[in-house]
Amino acid sequence: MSSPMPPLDLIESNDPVAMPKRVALVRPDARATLRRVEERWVMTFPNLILREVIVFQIVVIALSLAALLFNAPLEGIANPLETPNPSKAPWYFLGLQELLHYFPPVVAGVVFPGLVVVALVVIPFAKINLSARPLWSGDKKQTRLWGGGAIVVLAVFFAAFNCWPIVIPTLLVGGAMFSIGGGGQGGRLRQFLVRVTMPEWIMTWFILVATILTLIGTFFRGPGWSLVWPWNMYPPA
Amino acid sequence: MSSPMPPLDLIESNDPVAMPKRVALVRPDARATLRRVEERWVMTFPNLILREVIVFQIVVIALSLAALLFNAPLEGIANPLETPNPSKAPWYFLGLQELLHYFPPVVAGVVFPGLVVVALVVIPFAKINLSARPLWSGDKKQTRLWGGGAIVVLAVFFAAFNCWPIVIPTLLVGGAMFSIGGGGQGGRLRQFLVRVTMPEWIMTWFILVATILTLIGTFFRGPGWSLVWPWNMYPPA
Amino acid sequence: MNGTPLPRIGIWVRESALYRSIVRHGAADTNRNRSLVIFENLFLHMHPVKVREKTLKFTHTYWLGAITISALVVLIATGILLMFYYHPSVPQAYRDMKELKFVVDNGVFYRNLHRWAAHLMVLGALLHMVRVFYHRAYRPPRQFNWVIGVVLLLVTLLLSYTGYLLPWDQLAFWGVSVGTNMAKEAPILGPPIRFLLLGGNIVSENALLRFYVLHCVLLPVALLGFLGVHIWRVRKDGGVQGPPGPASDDEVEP
Amino acid sequence: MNGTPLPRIGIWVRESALYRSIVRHGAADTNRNRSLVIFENLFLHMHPVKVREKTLKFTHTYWLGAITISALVVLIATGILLMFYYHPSVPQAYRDMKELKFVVDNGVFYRNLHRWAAHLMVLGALLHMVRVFYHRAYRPPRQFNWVIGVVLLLVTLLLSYTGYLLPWDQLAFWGVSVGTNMAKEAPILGPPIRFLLLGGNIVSENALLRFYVLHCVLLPVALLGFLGVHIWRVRKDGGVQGPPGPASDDEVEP
Repeated sequence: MSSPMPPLDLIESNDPVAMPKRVALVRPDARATLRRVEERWVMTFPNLILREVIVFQIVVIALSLAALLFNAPLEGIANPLETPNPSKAPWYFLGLQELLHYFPPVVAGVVFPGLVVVALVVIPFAKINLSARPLWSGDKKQTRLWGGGAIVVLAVFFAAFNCWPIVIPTLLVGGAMFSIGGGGQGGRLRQFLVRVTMPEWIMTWFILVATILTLIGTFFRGPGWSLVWPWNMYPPA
Repeated sequence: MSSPMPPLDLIESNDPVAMPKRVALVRPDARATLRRVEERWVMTFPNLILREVIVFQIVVIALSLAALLFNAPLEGIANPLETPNPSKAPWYFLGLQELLHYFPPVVAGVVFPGLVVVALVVIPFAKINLSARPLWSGDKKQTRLWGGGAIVVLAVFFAAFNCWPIVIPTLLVGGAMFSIGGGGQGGRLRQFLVRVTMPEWIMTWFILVATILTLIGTFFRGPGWSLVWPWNMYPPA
Repeated sequence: MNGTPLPRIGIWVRESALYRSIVRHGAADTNRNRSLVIFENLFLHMHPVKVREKTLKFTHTYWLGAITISALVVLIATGILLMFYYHPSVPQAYRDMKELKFVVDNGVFYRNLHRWAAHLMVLGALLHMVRVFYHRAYRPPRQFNWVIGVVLLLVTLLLSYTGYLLPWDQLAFWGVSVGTNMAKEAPILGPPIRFLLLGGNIVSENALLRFYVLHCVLLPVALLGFLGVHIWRVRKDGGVQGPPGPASDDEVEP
Repeated sequence: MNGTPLPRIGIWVRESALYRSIVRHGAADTNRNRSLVIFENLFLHMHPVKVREKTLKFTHTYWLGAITISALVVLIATGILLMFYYHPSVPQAYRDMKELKFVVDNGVFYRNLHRWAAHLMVLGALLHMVRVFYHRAYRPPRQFNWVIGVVLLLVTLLLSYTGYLLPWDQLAFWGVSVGTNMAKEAPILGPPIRFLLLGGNIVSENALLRFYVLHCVLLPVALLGFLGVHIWRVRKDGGVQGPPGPASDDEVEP
């Protein structure tokens, strides 16, 4: 304690021990830009926790109302000798069951779900997902060739099995994809579509197909897996 | 970066910003002592984790050997009409069941276990536990009066119910407690006993009583809860 | 009810030695104590002490993860309750359903709640996944957390599927029969997995017990374990990742 | 088997993008990476990155907590296995015991393992408590962790007790009858608690189902929750507390 306290303006100096600075190395082939990131931080305790509690309460209230209004189905006791017609899996498997109508079981029950799981797992490791370039940002001719080829192959393949619930969304998504093949000028929708990347096109196609198949399997399939209107179906799914 | 780097021996200076120091305030009525605490720290990953894995392996191996050598008991199917004699609770409740032999059920089954749980919970909040003074470090006359009184009251109380398995350890622990009432001189055992605190005397007494009761209930109680030798008991516990 | 005694009791409780040994910080009226609420609590410390303000916006996450976890909490609570009235035996299981309906107080309500919460959880997990995909929140360093998410989705589907059999009515029996017949088609591994799952070659009493144990213990434990890692990694990677910035700015062009 | 290809595969795996996305640090050959092993793992981060060397000594803790937790791990593993062969119904439960003995591969071994591990866990918890008492490790700031320990002991006893009924043999039936008759003696709360526990006035099929659910789900969940807090507090309070220093040095005498 013999020496006096150093003056407080020490931390305003250029002394690197007292006040470290950041240095960035800019290579000659790159362009240096400064993006000002002004992020505001808030305390977790009241801000986030409160919102989480509110979400939980909304979920509980909504589920309670649903539980009061709609009864879970319960049919007669299980009887292995009497097969109901149609006999359906839970709703999230009805897309697969619908596929069983068009494809041999090993394809619909094993190959397709296996491919979906593998595709999902692989997403974050594929380079094309990480670069996130819009589909039409590269060589337009190449894109037209490969994209068009893929759509035609898919449509022909599924059409060969008479699987129109997949063929139609494939052609729709393909049409949307090629509608902005020319360039980036146009309305708002067009400007939005121009920025969609290839994985996003694929995912959108997949979600569309899965939703359509599940809806058909749930609401439009009656005895013998024949097409019926939902109000004619027996027993109700 | 215009100013030169400060010399490295800056951190050897008396500058409190560069090198903070600890200050202790010693009140005039206290004695300042310096205890050198030299604690060595090691990495958790190989050192602790490895030992934990070894402990786990030893436990698994020991249990596997026990499971190969000794079979878990299995008697006839439960029959509410045929009461085995004696019918015993699991071993950790046999101390309580032994107490049932001496006391009315509400005392043995509710008051005693309740008191034990309350006593256990209260331990860390009782001031006498926190100060941790040896029993004989205070006013010896007071200690003799209260300690002796407590032992006599306990012994008389349990003797009134003919509960000798508690009376005898009570007198034993009391004897050990008073054997060093005179002072701290003597052999190693004596020096050890002198430092025992009051809560430790009580806990030791409790553990002794609980162990003796459990052992009697487990090994020495036969039909009609009569005293038998373990090798005469039927059925084996 | 003039409100004065209650706060005084609150303060008295807060300053007692017992309360202080349980909750070591004072009331959450300073930022320091608000940090300690998170920091000193085993269950809240899955959160950081501070979060970016923008992550609280509805469109940042649509709260889909929170909705899914809320449904899970409802499922655990109602599931444990329902277990007390259910025997995994044939035909006792179906009779228990009838008993739940006609004998147990609010039995139907709890069963409905469990059923609809299960649907919500599957739907919530699917939508959460779609949200993460379109926000590109699977990018490094979050790649593996996406894979854990896929595993969580599969476990959720399995949980829902194993629960589907438990009422042991026609719907359950034939729904599960259709599903397990699909599994049979897988080459090599299919039939043995199906045998292991059903404890035999058809959906029978053995299948009911196995599905019950999977549904009530094994899969929930797996789900909670993976969920722990999932949330842990979100926190380690700096909180939830919302929509990406303008695409062209993300890269330095030559 | 000259040992060369294996390490090379190890290095190849370690440097792959997939492995790097799962385990983000390299081999634990530097202190930095050894820290990351603990710091980046949900299950190991109950430990601090560094521990005091003296806490590793056998006499510091006698490893009693570790032994108790090891027994718990064995109990969970064998318990889930046993659940697959057990119906909580009368008389199916007892028949399942016989089936475990005469039909199921290694059934007797797993049942024995579960039984002896349960005894070890009760014993380990008791000895751990005695150790903590004599080492005075309940002193501030650890007071409440001692209370959590008492709760853990009670939950452990309840777990062992509820498990005792499940074989539904004479030993189980009368052991539980003796215990629940004691609970009846408690004034006011005793009889209703007993009724709630047994689902009736005698040990019957309802009691079996309730004890089963308590034993297999509710009490394990409670145990793991409290255990989490217990270990969390040990870590927050600077690791395990061993024997106290020389008693007279602890205080500054006037």
